[in-house]
Amino acid sequence: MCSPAIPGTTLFDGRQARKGYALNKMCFSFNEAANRAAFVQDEDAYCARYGLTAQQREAIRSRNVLQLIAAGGNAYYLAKFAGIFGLDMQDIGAQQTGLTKAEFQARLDAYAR
Amino acid sequence: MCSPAIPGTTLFDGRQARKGYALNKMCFSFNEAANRAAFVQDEDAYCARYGLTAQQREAIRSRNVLQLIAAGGNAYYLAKFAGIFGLDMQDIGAQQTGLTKAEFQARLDAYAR
Amino acid sequence: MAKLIGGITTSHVPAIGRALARNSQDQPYWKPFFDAYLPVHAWLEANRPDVLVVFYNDHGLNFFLDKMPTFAVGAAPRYETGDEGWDLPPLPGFDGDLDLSWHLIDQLVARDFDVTSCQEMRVDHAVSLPMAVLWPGQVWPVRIVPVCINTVQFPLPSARRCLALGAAVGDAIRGWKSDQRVAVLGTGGLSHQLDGERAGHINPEFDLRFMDSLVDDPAWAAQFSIPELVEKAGTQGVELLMWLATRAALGGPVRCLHRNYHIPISNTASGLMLLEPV
Amino acid sequence: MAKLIGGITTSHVPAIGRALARNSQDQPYWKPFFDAYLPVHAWLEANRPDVLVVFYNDHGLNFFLDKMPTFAVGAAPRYETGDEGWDLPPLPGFDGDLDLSWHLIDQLVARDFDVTSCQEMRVDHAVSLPMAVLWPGQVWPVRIVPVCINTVQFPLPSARRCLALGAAVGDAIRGWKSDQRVAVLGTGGLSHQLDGERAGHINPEFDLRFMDSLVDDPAWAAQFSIPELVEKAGTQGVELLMWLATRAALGGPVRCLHRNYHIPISNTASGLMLLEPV
Ligand SMILES: [Fe+3]
Ligand SMILES: [Fe+3]
Repeated sequence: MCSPAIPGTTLFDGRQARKGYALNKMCFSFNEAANRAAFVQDEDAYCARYGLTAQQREAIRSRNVLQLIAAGGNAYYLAKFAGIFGLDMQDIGAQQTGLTKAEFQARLDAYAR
Repeated sequence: MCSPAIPGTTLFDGRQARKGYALNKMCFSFNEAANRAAFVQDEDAYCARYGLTAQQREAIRSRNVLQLIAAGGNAYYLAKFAGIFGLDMQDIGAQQTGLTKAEFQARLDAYAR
Repeated sequence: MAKLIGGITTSHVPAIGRALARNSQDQPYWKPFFDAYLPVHAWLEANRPDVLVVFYNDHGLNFFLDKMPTFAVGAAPRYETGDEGWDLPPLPGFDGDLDLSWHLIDQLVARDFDVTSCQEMRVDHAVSLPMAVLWPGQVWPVRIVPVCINTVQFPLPSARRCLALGAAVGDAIRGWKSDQRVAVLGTGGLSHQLDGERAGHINPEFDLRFMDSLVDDPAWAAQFSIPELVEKAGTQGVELLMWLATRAALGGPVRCLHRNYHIPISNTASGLMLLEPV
Repeated sequence: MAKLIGGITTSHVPAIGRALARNSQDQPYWKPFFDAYLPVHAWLEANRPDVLVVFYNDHGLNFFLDKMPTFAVGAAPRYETGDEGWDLPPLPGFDGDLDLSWHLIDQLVARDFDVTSCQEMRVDHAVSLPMAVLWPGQVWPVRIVPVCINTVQFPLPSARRCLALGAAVGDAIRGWKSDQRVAVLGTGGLSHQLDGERAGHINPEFDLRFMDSLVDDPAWAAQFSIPELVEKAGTQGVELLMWLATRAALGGPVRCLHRNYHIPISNTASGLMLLEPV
């Protein structure tokens, strides 16, 4: 699929999907509370069960959203991973943009008229 | 959906699907050998787990294909139920047409030229 | 014949769920958002739909990448919700309308829409939160038929295709042999982006132009490809496809009875429109 | 560009699986059936496709009524089989071709086919048995991309729509930037009916006319509605939709290199055609 590059933006196309399948499948499993608890209890075992790649495993370990996206993660599934840590969308936005949460919130507020 | 009636034929449309969901879901589960074994071991418990209607339960009990279709069963899923008893398509054809298996086979052979 | 009485388009941000769970509706951050729905409450009270057809996008509750439909139509007697990973109390589920579900599926397939029919289905915040904002008591006086449009896995259906889907759904509703009053609800957007270095992107000019277009020129957004829509509205802003399908279902000219645009709710430009066929 | 070298259409009766498991290929009942494939073996040997796009219908292994796609396209690295309830040894699975899968999905959605993409998928006897008949050693020298057309849950896509799908798949294959040799395989039919008092229905006149039409007049069958096709060919005979999509993928004129028609295999009129674009 040939898409024009949009700065700071990854379209979740077939190329990304192929890369990220195991990671996204694990994150999809976090819909269920029991699976979230199992992840928290033994992160290594849980990741091994889904056969994450080394890159995916490292991105999960670092809780780094940009790395997770680079490893094929899809925003909708990653949101369930973030939920385990009680992060909201401003936490995640701040992390990806290198801002503090207050700075990120201020950037959003600035759009208001 | 308005379909012209075809004698001796049921189109598996929305009306049939609504009627047959529990029955078809149970038959779909027979894709797995463990589920077939569980059915054989305790048919009542297995049917109860899928919430069959009384009509569906009775049709399963009688192993009667026409009754199973009347109860909303779909041929593709019912084939997995028939598999439990080692029935082939000539057994099933014979049962539905009121023929012996040999008679049914002869009817098929008669189409050959 | 059934009557298609109107359409509502609204955002569906997960943060609304936290606000509901924490009873934050009257806090300064949330009050303008919730108050914007009061005129829609009055309209619903006066016009009493029996069934809602809900255009929404699943965010990974009911569908995974193993089976990702472009268009999915619910045909379940009941649609439950889930906590979606966020430890929030799930909202009450919804009763379906099987007659309308199958009528839609029959009509859509007859018109060359290759839908996935779903006789067992959970719906996520994109259905439950707008419903809870429309009926704060969370006792639903309507049955629903969910119609899910893929915004997860590219390629997405084009804006033009979503307009065509909406138009076909509208025709099917108006041709439904029933005395029921039907409304359409479309949830998603407006501009926002959750992922990537561009996270936090919002585009008010585009959103306001888009809202205008829905009244007078509903095909306006169809001039843009999906990547162009993402460039303008953000990776999740592309959920505006739900608004397009909803508008198209209403058919010819519409009257806009109410609209609201508010920034930000979470990372999102929150929008609301109430449209009635003229 | 990739080369679309030809198309094979064949029946896919489960009884073939029992015959394989019991090594019955040389018994009088089965020998004429298996021998009919010898010219196709020779063609495959001479023409060596790298990838097969397989039009088939799932019989309730990978899809259930909870999520029933009209058209599904595989995008999995591997497709395993199952015993489908019949206690037969499962045949070896198949390697996918992800480049072609995604190319097809991108092109189909761009042309308004609302496909369901399947990144994890099992394939049933409708894929595995034709493959085992084409390559009796069950070592597959090709990768596959399965394209599943719904024949389980009515409404089914019309014959006309399946022709359009096939044509779009053919265009996409011919436009694939690759040096691979691609063939199309369509499995199902011909006339048969497993269920109801009309079980055992076979319609040789219709089947033979249909096979003729695939060579010279591929749209012939599209004059019939789905219920009309069921009336003529039987409830499962409607699987001939796979043959239509396969033929349409080949595009313009074709040459028929081989055909066979044999009654009965199990309850089915078994058919086979080998077609090459002229
Ligand atoms: Fe959303
Ligand atoms: Fe079949």
